Parts: sequence; C-alpha cells; structure tokens
Amino acid sequence: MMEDHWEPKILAFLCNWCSYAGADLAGTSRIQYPPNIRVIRVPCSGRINPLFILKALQSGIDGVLVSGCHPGDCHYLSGNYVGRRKSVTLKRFLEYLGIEEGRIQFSWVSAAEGGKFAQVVSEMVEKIKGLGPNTRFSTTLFS
Amino acid sequence: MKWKLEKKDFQKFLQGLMEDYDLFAPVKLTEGVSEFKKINQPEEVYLNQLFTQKPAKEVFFPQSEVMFHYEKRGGQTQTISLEEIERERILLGAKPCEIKAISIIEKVFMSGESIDVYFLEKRRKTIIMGLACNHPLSTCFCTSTGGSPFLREGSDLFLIDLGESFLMEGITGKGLSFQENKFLKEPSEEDLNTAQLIESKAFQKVDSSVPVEGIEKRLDLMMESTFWNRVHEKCVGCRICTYLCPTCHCFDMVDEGGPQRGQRVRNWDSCLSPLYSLETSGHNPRPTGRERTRQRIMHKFNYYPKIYGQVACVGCGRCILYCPVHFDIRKAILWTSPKRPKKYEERSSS
Amino acid sequence: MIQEKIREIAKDLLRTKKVDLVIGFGEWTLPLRTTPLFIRTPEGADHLVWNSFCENNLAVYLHKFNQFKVGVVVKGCDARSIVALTLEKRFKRDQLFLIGVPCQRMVDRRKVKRAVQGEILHAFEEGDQIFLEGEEFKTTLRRDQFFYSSCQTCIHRTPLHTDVLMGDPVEESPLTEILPEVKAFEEKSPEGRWDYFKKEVSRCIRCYACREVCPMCYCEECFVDSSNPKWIERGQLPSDLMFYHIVRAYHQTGRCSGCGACERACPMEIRLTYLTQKLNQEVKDLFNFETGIDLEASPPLSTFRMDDHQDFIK
Amino acid sequence: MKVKNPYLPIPAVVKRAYIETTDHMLRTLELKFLKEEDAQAFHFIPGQFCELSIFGKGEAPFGIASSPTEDGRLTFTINKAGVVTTALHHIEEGSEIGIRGPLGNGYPMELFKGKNLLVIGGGFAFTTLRSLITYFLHPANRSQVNQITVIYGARMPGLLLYKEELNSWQKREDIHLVVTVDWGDKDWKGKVGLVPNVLEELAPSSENTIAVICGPPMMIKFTLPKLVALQFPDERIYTSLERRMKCGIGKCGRCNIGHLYVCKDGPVFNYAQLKNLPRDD
Repeated sequence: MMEDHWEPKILAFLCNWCSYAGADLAGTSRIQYPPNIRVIRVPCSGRINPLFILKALQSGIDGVLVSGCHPGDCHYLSGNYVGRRKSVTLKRFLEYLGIEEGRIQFSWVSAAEGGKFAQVVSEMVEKIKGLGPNTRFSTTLFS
Repeated sequence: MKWKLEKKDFQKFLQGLMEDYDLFAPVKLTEGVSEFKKINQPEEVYLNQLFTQKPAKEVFFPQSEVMFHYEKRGGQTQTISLEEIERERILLGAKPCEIKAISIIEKVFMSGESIDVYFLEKRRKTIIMGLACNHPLSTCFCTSTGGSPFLREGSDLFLIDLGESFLMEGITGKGLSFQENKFLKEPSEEDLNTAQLIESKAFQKVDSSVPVEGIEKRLDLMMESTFWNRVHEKCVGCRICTYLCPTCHCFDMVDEGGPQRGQRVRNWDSCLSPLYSLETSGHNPRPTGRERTRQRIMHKFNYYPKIYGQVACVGCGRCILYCPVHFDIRKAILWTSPKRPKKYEERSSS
Repeated sequence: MIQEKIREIAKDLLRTKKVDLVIGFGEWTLPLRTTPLFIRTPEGADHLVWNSFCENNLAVYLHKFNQFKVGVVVKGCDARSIVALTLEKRFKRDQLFLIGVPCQRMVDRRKVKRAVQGEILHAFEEGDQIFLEGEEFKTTLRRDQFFYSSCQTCIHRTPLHTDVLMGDPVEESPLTEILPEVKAFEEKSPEGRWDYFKKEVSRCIRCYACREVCPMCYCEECFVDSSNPKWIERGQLPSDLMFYHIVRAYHQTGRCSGCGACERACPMEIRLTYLTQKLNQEVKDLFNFETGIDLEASPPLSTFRMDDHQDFIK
Repeated sequence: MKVKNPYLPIPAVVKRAYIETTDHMLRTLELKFLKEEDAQAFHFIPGQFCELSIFGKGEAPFGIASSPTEDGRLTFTINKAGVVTTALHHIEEGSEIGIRGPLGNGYPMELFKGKNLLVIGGGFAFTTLRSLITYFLHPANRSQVNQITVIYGARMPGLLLYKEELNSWQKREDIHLVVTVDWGDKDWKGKVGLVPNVLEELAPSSENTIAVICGPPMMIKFTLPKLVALQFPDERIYTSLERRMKCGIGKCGRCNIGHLYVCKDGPVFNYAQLKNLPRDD
C-alpha cells in the first residue's frame, strides 16, 4: 500500500439503541463525516467482547471505535456501566503493551446526537491519520 | 576415519559448509533457552552441552508446517505442494538421543503404503553431524532405552568436544565425503585417548537402571490397572512433555485462509489435550486425564514397540526437566516393574 | 516445624474422614523441586513436605476434585485464587479444608541453577541458607537472593480465610512495591514495549502450560481452541502468539492472585507476570479491588459503580 | 523417483446434492473427479472411506456410500455436525471439493464369499452398509454370497436413508429387508421396534453366516448380546469403527485403539480383533 494514498479503516461497534440511531440521524440529517468507518451494530456496548477489538486490529483495521448509550440511558439498565469497566482495563492494558494510544476509542452517543457522532468520527479519523497504519498488530495472511 | 577440527577454525569451517548447505544448529534465544534454527551467520551457532528445549526433530518435522497452498484460478482450485526443499541441509549439534529419536519417527513417517513426503524430503536431504554428549544430566537415561551418550548410529559425522578442538568421526559415506575439507587435520594419539576417556566417563554417568527392558509385555497386562487412576492425577494436561519429546510425532491439519486462497498447515498436536481425540458428536474416547496419560505411556512403551520392535523413548529426560508439576516418567516405568519399591505404594504418583 | 504440623493436620483430617483427600507437596526426584501429592490415607500424610520449593498453585486441582471434600495446603497466593474461584461459584467453600501456610516466599530454581556451574544434584535448606551439591562443587547460597519475582512483590503472604494456619502470620510488606519487570517495561517507549512483548512471546510453543497450571483458566473451551468462531490460527504466526498472550493475560483481569505459576511453567522461559501484575495494579487503581481478599466483593469486571472512571470516553 | 504426496486432495466437483431426511441433517453428495485419469485410478471396496476437503474449512473423513459396481458413481452421506460437515451441507452443485482416498481396509469381501450375509444398520451409519449390499446385489456378484438379510432401523420414518432404494429392495426376491423405526407416524406401515428386538424376533440362523453391524454405540451395545445368543462367533461379526481422524494414513496419531490405527488398519474390524484390543472408549 502506498503511504500517501493510505486512508485509515475504522471499525465502529455501535449499540443498537443509541449510537447506531445517532449515526443514522447523522446520515438522515446530512451531516458530513469521513467515510472511513465500517459499522457493526451490537445490542449494547456491554456486549463488546475484547476479542472483537483484538481480532479487528489483527485483521488490519487501523482503529476501533466502541460507542454506546450515555450513563443512565442503557436499554438494559447497566450494560454500558459493565462495558465501561471492560473498556478502561482493555484500553490501558493494550497501551501498556505498546499499542498506540488512540487506536481504540470509546464514546457515548445518544440517538439524538447525530452531530456528536459525526464529530467523534471526524476526530477519530484525524487521530488515526496522525498515528499512521496499524502495523504493530496486523497480519495480512490471506484475504 | 577420524579428524581433528581446531575450535579456532570452527567458524570458518561452518562458513564453508554454509556455502553448499543450509545449516541448522542450536541458536540461543535467551538465557537458558535455545532452539534449532537455520543459521545465517556462523557465530549464531550455540554449541554447548545444554539441551535445546525443542528437540532436533523440528528440523525434519517443524512445529508448524505449510503443506500446500491452494488458490482458485479460473474457477478451479490449484494446489501447490511445498514438500520440496531447495538446498541440502546439515543438522549440526544434535545429541545422540535426539538423533536416535529421528529414526524412531522415520519408521512411522517413511514406512507403510503412504509415505509422509514432507518428512521424507527433509530427511533425505539432510546430513547429520551429531555431537557427543560429554556431560549427561542426572535425568538422562538413554542407556536404559538402548542408546548411549556416544551413540554414533544415525549420525553421518560425529563430533566429540575435546575442549580446544573437536574430534570428528566419519560414520557414513556422506560423512566421509568431508575428508577433503581443508580445516580437518590428523588427530594425535592423545586426542583419541582423551575422547576415549570422555566417552567412558559420560557413559558411566547415565542412569541405566530404569527398567525399560520387558516393559511392553508388562504393559500388556496393565491396560485396566488401577495404576492409571492415580498416575495421571497431578498432570494438568499441558503439552510440554509431548512437544519437547524427541519421539512424539502427532500432528493436526488445519486450513488457514478462505475459499479463494489459503494454505493447509500441519501443527504439532498432543495426546494430552482433550481436543486431540474429541469427536464432533461430542463423544471423546479418552475423556479424562487417566486415558490420556495412559495413551502417552502406552504409545511409547507398548503400542509403538508392538509395531516397530523398540520403545519410543530415548531417555533424554526433557519431559522430566520441564514438567511444571514434576511428573517423572522414570517413576512411571518403575511402577510397571516388579522392582517397584514398596514404600511408593501409598503415593502412587509419578 | 511447619512440615510436621501439616502432616499432623492431614492425618487427622483423613483419619476422621473430614476430607476425602489432602492435596499437598511432596519430595520427588529433582533437587530444588517438589511435586503435588494426593494423599488418601493417614499414613500417606508422612510424605507431605514444606520448603521453599513448593511453587505450584494447588488450587488448580480443585476443579478436578469438585465432587469431593478436599483438604489442601495453601500459600497466600493459592488461598487468594481459591477465594476468587469461590466467588465464581466453582465450588462451595465448605467442601474445602484449607491448611494455610504463612509463606516465606518461594525460591526460583532457575535463578539458583544459574548461580552455579554444573548440575545441582542435591539441595536442602536450613534457615536462610540453601546448600547445594554437584559432582564437583559444594556451595551455600542465601535464600533471600533467589526469590521468584512474583514472590518479591507479594503482600498477602499469610493465607486468608483458611481453616487452620500453620504458624504465625508473616508481615504484610512486599520486598519491592512494583515488579522489577513491570518497572523496566514501563520505562520503554510504546514501540520498545511492543517489540519486547513480541520478542518474548515469539518463543511460545503453544504448549498452553501457562493456561493449564492457572487455577483461573478453567473455561470448557478456551478461545484458542474454538473452531467456530475461529479466533486465531493454530500455528506459529507472531500475531497469533501475541493474540493468545494478550487475551490469556487480559482474561485474568481482577482474577489473578499473582502467584506466578504461569511464568514458572513456561519451558521457554517467557516472561508473563509483567502482564498480569500490571492488570492487578490497574484494577487496584481503578476499582480499589484486590483479588482474593474479600469473600463478599464481586469480581470487578462483573460489577460497576456509577462513578467509575470514564475520562477516556468521549 | 518422486514419491506420491498422500496429503494432496484430488480435485472433484459436486455433481448432485440432496437432503435425505426430514430433519435436514443428512445430505448426500454425488461427486465426480475433475480429471479422467483420477477417476480411472480410483479403485475402492465397500467399507473404505475418503477425506473430503472444503478449502478454507478443512478436511473430514466419510465412508463411501456408493458401490464400485455403480459405474464410477461416488457418493457420501454427510451428517451435519461441525465446521466441515456444515460447509458440506451448504456447498452447491457444481462446486469444487477435494478428495483423498480411498482410505482404510474396507470389508473383507473375499471372506464373505459363499456365506449368508446378515447386515444390521442403524441411523446414518447405514452408508457403507449400503455400499456393501449394493455390491452383492449386482448381478455379477450376487452369486458370491447366499442369503442376504438386512435389518435397518432409524428413529423415525423421516430419518431413513435411501428410501427409493429400500423400496426397490423390498420388492426383490434375493434380499430379505426388514426396515424398522423406533417411533412410527400415521403414514408408517412398516415395523416399529428397536433393532436388537427386531433381530431377536427375526432370529436368523448363524450357520455359515457373517454378521455386519454398524450403528450408534447404544444400538451396537444392545445388539451384540443378541448376536451372541444366536451363536454368532466373534470372528464372524464385523463392524466399522469411528474415531477422530486427520491424516487417514496412520501418521498423525489420535485414532489408534491400542497399536491399531482405525484409519489404516480399520475401520472394519471383527469382534475377535476388538476383544484383544485394549478398551479405550
């Protein structure tokens, strides 16, 4: 891949109830944001298995975004609170190991926050562009 | 035919070999850990009297080996086998026990109606330069299993470390072909005597009292013995003893990649893993540690001897040294024997 | 003598049939080592020993014997694993009889071996000294120079929540606050850390000994063995090896007692405790939780507080 | 001389594929070699098996369901259970597949000559038995054995394999077929009963007779004593074993029972052989 043509690939795990709807709102409101993200809809940000994030990074994804409901808004009452603990420990652990700070990011985006979603994505794309391609952990074996 | 190679010439000697061959020898990975690897620079060769963790079998039967690539081209899948190796190889610095083990694996992979071409190719194209074992450890029992720290059999060329130099013995035609090498000199009478002395000293050091003799017959009667109920108890089911065993040769075959292209790979496998014999239906013929430990011991000392007439253990002691819970196969062997001391009765663990 | 006391207790437990078996340590064939023993008769209890080489975490065997009443000899770390497992409802606490031994820290056999030339054939200890004998040497070493690094940072050496304690509690202070490996690792740049980690795990032979000796690794099917979904390949690809070690360590978050059994088991001498120790430290900083101390506290990743740290979330 | 690589799958295509049973768990694949020379070189006997490859998913062993007497027809019936078998259920007609084989010993056809044949099958283990029966029903081979008696049981009528064929066998004079189910339904006119009981009721003579039995472990466990009661000696009762296999050629380990490898020395054994083997099941 040519360095100057490189565009980051970002995988976003969005919770069904808030962030996915937020992304949808950003779209229907025609708010512009970079097209670098691929979305996987999950029931809840608490559903995120750390294996998902690692597998994405190993498969050559340049950044992973996990986004869910704001505290207090979880459809399942406490999924995002439990997810929050997993997120912080995993993030800190991966950064301890030497994965660049910013490769994985977390956000709260409600169904009404189309603008915030666009902003989160834009900022993330900028950040990942600054970091460059994910070379530390990616393996491209076979497509 | 015997020669002498001064250690000061050793690197140059290796450099010369590397012009014609791919050289495989122990390489230091970290303090106390080494492994047989392809040598890029002669100074990487880490020849000492210590063991590599993984035995020399890896040169012929790598832990993970791509068997073939496949790729869909024009609607049809092509398979490209990777059995062929380009250059002839030299395996340097393997101990007599490991070399004997290679002949044990050979019997399985290179006989019968189907031949394991991946092993065959590497075996055929490899010259073995064995290294005499000057300082056997207290866990060594090669002489109990029909070997010896100075067993020449299996080596093409045999090296004995004399301190400042190596004494080299040409064993086979392949080994003797090195006689023209400019670094090889005539050994002195004293060199030969020193070698003799080291040999007899090493031989005496090895424990030859492990009752391997007749074990096949004894185990015939022990399949349902209560011995198995206890002997496995401390085993946690890791694969160290089988992966580090110079004679263990079980493998698994898996596909890596997708339907368009990828590769079929074989990886070492271990009878101590519950997955090894687990069937898709959920049925497992060896459901607990009892059956799995029995399989490990029986395969080495009963099933293999039944087919090939010798035990599949060379007495290298790796499984004793590296077991995280200190399982000692010598004790398991002893347990099958009438020599078993009474006082072990109530602690029937190995 | 602690050893005598352990034997006495074990005998009594077996004689009165309070337990079906006692799991403890026994001498075996190699110097500087012991082996797990499974004692079922009062006479058998005479084989139990206690010394600086009782390095295994015997809690790992409790899964196998969860249908039995078991007496088990535990150090501080082993007892903490058992508390953690009890919280995860692996067995009922009243199935167990914990014979707690205040731990004098265990001796690293590899460090000792490296301190001498030649093979050690005999070893015994007396007080603070270890006496070693080989074919051509005899030497004495100071015990406290050779502790396992996981033992150096150990705080709760006196086992908690035991049924009986062999001897007086030992003081609750680590020799070093932070594991030297963690400190050295943290001082590197992110790139340097990743390279170090990669280099260490590149030696991995996937024997899974680190997993099998760990009392907390009891999943029916480990993610590395799952074929559907297949998370990683089975070979020796560096990224797969890293994947395995990241997840193995991360699965210990809030569950690791810091016993160091994983690192000791590794035949390739891969450093592993700098991973789990760091996670322990994070869990303590973030959630004020220490594994295996409190019999009531929920494991930190299965609960939450409203005011948990969330600065990292946008 | 170059030694043949026994691990390389031979390319073939799925000629036809169809679901056999109402639970949709059993699917038969009819395969065809891509190259004529591979088809020519493929000689098998009933009871042998092949390793089928789906590239990217892996390999699994399956008994050959067709008979060498069927003009090169090569079929396998696949029970959906794991990764490879699921892929084999999803594969479409015309798709590529890899074959390694034939592997294993197969039934000792020579020993069956001049004997009566009692074939007992249960569930989807009937595949290689179908191969065996079809072989001897062929006009060229029918005279090799005397009476052919078949007892075939399934849990429910919808789970019976090869129904059309069973119907045609019912009509023939030279084979005595008894089909039974554990539970009938409203349309089922045939026998209802467990295989061991049907065997007891039928009470075939053991004189000059070979029994071949394949089925789930439970069926075998309860049928064997009935055969013994009918005075079948162990060496005249044959079965085909299943084990987890990978290489199929006796190299990779895992499928051994004692010193015998199911893939190479089996899968067909008689009970006299099995009795001498260490029990490992």
